[in-house]
Amino acid sequence: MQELGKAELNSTRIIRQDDNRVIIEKDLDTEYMVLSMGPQHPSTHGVLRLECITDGEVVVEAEPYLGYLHRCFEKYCEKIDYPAIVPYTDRMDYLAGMNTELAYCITVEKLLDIEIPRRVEFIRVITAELNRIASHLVAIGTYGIDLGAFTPFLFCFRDREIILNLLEWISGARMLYNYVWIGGLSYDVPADFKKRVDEFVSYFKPKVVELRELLTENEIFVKRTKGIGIMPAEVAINYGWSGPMLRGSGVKWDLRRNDPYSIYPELEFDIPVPDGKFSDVGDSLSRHLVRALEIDESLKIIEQCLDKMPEVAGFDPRAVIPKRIRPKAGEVYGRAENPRGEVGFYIVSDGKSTKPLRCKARSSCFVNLSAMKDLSKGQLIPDLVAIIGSIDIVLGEVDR
Amino acid sequence: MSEYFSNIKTATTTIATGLTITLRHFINAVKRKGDAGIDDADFFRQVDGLCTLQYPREVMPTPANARYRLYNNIDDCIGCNQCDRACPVECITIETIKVTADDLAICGKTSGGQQKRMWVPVFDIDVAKCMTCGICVSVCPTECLVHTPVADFSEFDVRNMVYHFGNLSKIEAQAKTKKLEEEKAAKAKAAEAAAASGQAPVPKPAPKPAPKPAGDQAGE
Amino acid sequence: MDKAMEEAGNIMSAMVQESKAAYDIIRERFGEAVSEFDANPTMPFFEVLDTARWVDIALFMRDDARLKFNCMACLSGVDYLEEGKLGIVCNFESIGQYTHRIAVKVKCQRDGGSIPSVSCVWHTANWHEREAYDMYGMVFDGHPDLRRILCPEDWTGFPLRKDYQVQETYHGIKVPY
Amino acid sequence: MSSSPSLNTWSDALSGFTIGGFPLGLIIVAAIPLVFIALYALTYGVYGERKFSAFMQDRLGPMEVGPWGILQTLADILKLLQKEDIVPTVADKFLFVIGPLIMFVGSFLAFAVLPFGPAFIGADLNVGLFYAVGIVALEVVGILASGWGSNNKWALYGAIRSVAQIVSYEIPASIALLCGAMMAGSLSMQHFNVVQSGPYGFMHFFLFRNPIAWLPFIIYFIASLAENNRAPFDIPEAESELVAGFFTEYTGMKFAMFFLAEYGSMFMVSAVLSIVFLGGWASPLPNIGGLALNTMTSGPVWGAIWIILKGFFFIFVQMWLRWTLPRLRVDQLMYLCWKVLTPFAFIAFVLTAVWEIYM
Repeated sequence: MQELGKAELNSTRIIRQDDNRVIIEKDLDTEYMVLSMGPQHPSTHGVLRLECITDGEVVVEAEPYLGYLHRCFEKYCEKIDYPAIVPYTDRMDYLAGMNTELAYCITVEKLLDIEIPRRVEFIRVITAELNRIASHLVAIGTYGIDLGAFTPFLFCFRDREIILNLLEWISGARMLYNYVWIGGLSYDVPADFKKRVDEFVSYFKPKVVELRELLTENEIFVKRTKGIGIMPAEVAINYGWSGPMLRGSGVKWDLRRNDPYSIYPELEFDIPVPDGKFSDVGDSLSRHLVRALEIDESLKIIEQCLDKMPEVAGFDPRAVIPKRIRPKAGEVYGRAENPRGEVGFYIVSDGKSTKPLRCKARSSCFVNLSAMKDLSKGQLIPDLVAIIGSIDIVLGEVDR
Repeated sequence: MSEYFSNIKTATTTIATGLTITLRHFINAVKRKGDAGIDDADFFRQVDGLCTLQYPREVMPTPANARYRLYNNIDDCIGCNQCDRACPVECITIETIKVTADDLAICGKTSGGQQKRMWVPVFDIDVAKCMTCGICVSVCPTECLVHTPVADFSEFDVRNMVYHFGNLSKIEAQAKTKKLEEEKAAKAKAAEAAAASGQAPVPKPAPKPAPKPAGDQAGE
Repeated sequence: MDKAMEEAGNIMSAMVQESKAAYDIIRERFGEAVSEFDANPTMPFFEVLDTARWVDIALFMRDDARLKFNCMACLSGVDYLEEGKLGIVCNFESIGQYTHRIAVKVKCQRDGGSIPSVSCVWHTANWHEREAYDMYGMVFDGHPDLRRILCPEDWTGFPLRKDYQVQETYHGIKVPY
Repeated sequence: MSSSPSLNTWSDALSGFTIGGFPLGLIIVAAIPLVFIALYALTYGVYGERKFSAFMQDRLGPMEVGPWGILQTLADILKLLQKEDIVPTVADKFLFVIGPLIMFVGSFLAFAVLPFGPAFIGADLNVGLFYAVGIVALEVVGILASGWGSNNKWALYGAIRSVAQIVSYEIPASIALLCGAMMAGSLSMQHFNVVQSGPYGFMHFFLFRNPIAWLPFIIYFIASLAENNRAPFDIPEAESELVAGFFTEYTGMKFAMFFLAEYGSMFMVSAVLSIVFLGGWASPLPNIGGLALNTMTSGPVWGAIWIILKGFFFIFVQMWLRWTLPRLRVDQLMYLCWKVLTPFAFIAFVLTAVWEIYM
């Protein structure tokens, strides 16, 4: 017997029997429903559209449609100078501007082959880790909202606000910093900065515990996320997943360790991966847990950086910035570990112009989201929401 | 069966923990966060309690180096056009007229003591387009172009978002252009005379008029 | 470019040496189908000359026990206007197995050219190939679902080509505003 | 004071009041709960909920309209009144319009058997509790009508979920209330209060008089949350999944009607809970020796205050839960109902019966 699944959509099964007779089998007249989720939907985190084919509450298939926030980043890069691209990288992943700036700057620095002052590296790492915490707070908070818990979200935003204040204090802007420049920084940090970050770390530690008790350990939350959207490690790697998504599947892979940049090799920190006790490895809860635990690791990194940061009198963070950034001809693929995974830049320079010939941004969310179609098969609609939330997409980065 | 009861138990305890946390915050609602900025030494001593700021009356302080509204101190501007070229979004429009020799004194010097050689009749910044990246500020040689910490400058009419900083009115600008042309003509005559006498002075290139960006009109 | 190659050849960093070793294995298996190794220090790569064998090479790279390039980090479309070609640049690495990394270039003709799709080898390639098609217009043979991904379905032209002219109007909206 | 002759004196007197054969008194009797719902929903329901949630979340809540924002709800109502009353062109207009009305009427009708103090009750039915449970289930029809009539997929999902949820949770809720009825030996709402009032205040309440009563009490509380679509059981209107659930397409006053109905039934279930297990209008304060606290705090006016206070307390708990917990999934909701609450409700039922017979 062979099933010819052609007319699957209207619940009619055409079965060819062994003697080549064709039987058309009709179910009770139920139909699949096409449900367009988004682009205006509370839990698609922006302007993602999922076209779901649903069978009652069960999602048979969900096809993501992107591009509602496409802002021609790559086209624009070919028209502007290398340093002027930095503010645009902020706008890619607007929740983790510092990290994306860092990824772009280390890529161009690789091409330029310049040495960065140590103090600059430390400041970069501190700001990047602060921004990572801020980004994870948004991820955790909005994940709570997706599952119906509104209060953790506001607690997260209250603490994120302080991080934004800190970053505004050093860079002058709250979200779109343009702080990390190719070869340096735009300003040195204020005199009190070290002390204030130190105070922030001690202020923030109990809040992390509170957040964990309120959200992560809540039984309803666990029940909603445990075992939902399981992604085996091999498939995750094949999908090119990175960051907390890949670590949620149990792969200990962190570019800060595996492809070290900046001063990360000198710092001590763990790479949290789920052990399968509290969560099933690879499910939504694991991904959430990895983010929650990474906040602790980031705090650790910040503390170490504050200890080790060299104090230089009259420090000029713009000292080694080349007057005119015109890299020699060549290609480079540079990347960094962003809160959402690997953000890479593929840059081609022709050696003549001050503008890149090609600047491709490898967006982490874009790659992570591409597994949505597989993950959504056979899930309930509430689980679909839980899965989208655990991917933690920023549509600005998906669509660029 | 034991799993069934342990489930009920964990559910009850974790829900109770959550409820205590929210109740604690509810009771703590008698306190309010202060409005000291992050550069204040006491910042972390006042972050307990309700953290809302009622915006028009209570404002989150912006630090001194905050990059918000652009401001150009035209008295110091030498019309070098660098900001216009550096701006990634082309929100700055500059037109310059070369200062004639006899006007140099009237045009004056910058606060740094540099002689200004350009009239700047048009220095328009479309702050609606500006993305406050700070690149123009970093290239400004006389540090006359700055981002101010003024964050709230909303307008009812988008045309009011174009800020004019030019130091000459239209009529004055016409007069100056005319004067410059006269001087040029005079110079050209002199040069011709000089060329006739065999000495060719190197002609200085006249400043190019700033290219008008396509999206000059407001409302785009 | 040649000069850079010479310099890099003299003092090859450990990373480039690893890539070179991986390349040697591929070269040994596929011979003339792949080009010489470009051992530049920033992104060592080789080019697939016989594009028809690209899927075979990809499968070999993924499955060979000595290579195990199980992760495609990035796939970027590139317009080589001077050569009259379009191409893709893929960055590979081996997660959890080896530390080597390598980049591969595949090129095709500018007009009507096509590249075999490797979306069956790496899932990452699926959307990235759609993006490359969206931006450059090269066709990926065997791609399961080759549609535009970032631009609207009915957009004309391929925006990232160097000779791209933006369309005048789109559904009655003036485009170059 | 709780002797039968003085019961229902005010409402009986009012209902007998006629002007020229026109039963004006009956209309006033019906109007009192309506005015109460409106006032309470305006103040405690909407404004209170916004403030409570704000304080739990380290916010200030509404602050602009009036001092501390107390007029915010009035401003909201004015806004809703001005809104265009949109009926989608493809909607089933009759169902779309009738939906919110049925919902509100369903929740309002239950107030008929709710005693506001010993002297006032709309109708002292001998099957009062049964009537209350039954009439509230009418809301399901309203939800289904509005969800189906909207001709919107999200609304349909919300409606279907809601019907499944409410109908399922009727069972543990009713069984839990039945335990109370067994303890009281009656279904009349006034009788519940009468048997629970006495000189020792709270000691007479079933919750404290009976060692098993806490179980049906908790079961009914949880089930009533689900029946009201309150968090963590707000899956019919789950805003992060279904946009707004069954009232996605509603605007203006029809939208406000849903809110009024929701707050109405919130008070309804809280009042029923306090009547069945916590003595309703009976004062919880005991007479201690010569200090006759109970006698002092009893009477028609005090009774009204007590029942409203008790109701408001449970509404506060409902809000508190809402702003703490995530939302359950549909199947987990059903699991909770059929595999946890219903068996425990049966156990409570049997134990209560045993207690009532042998103790």
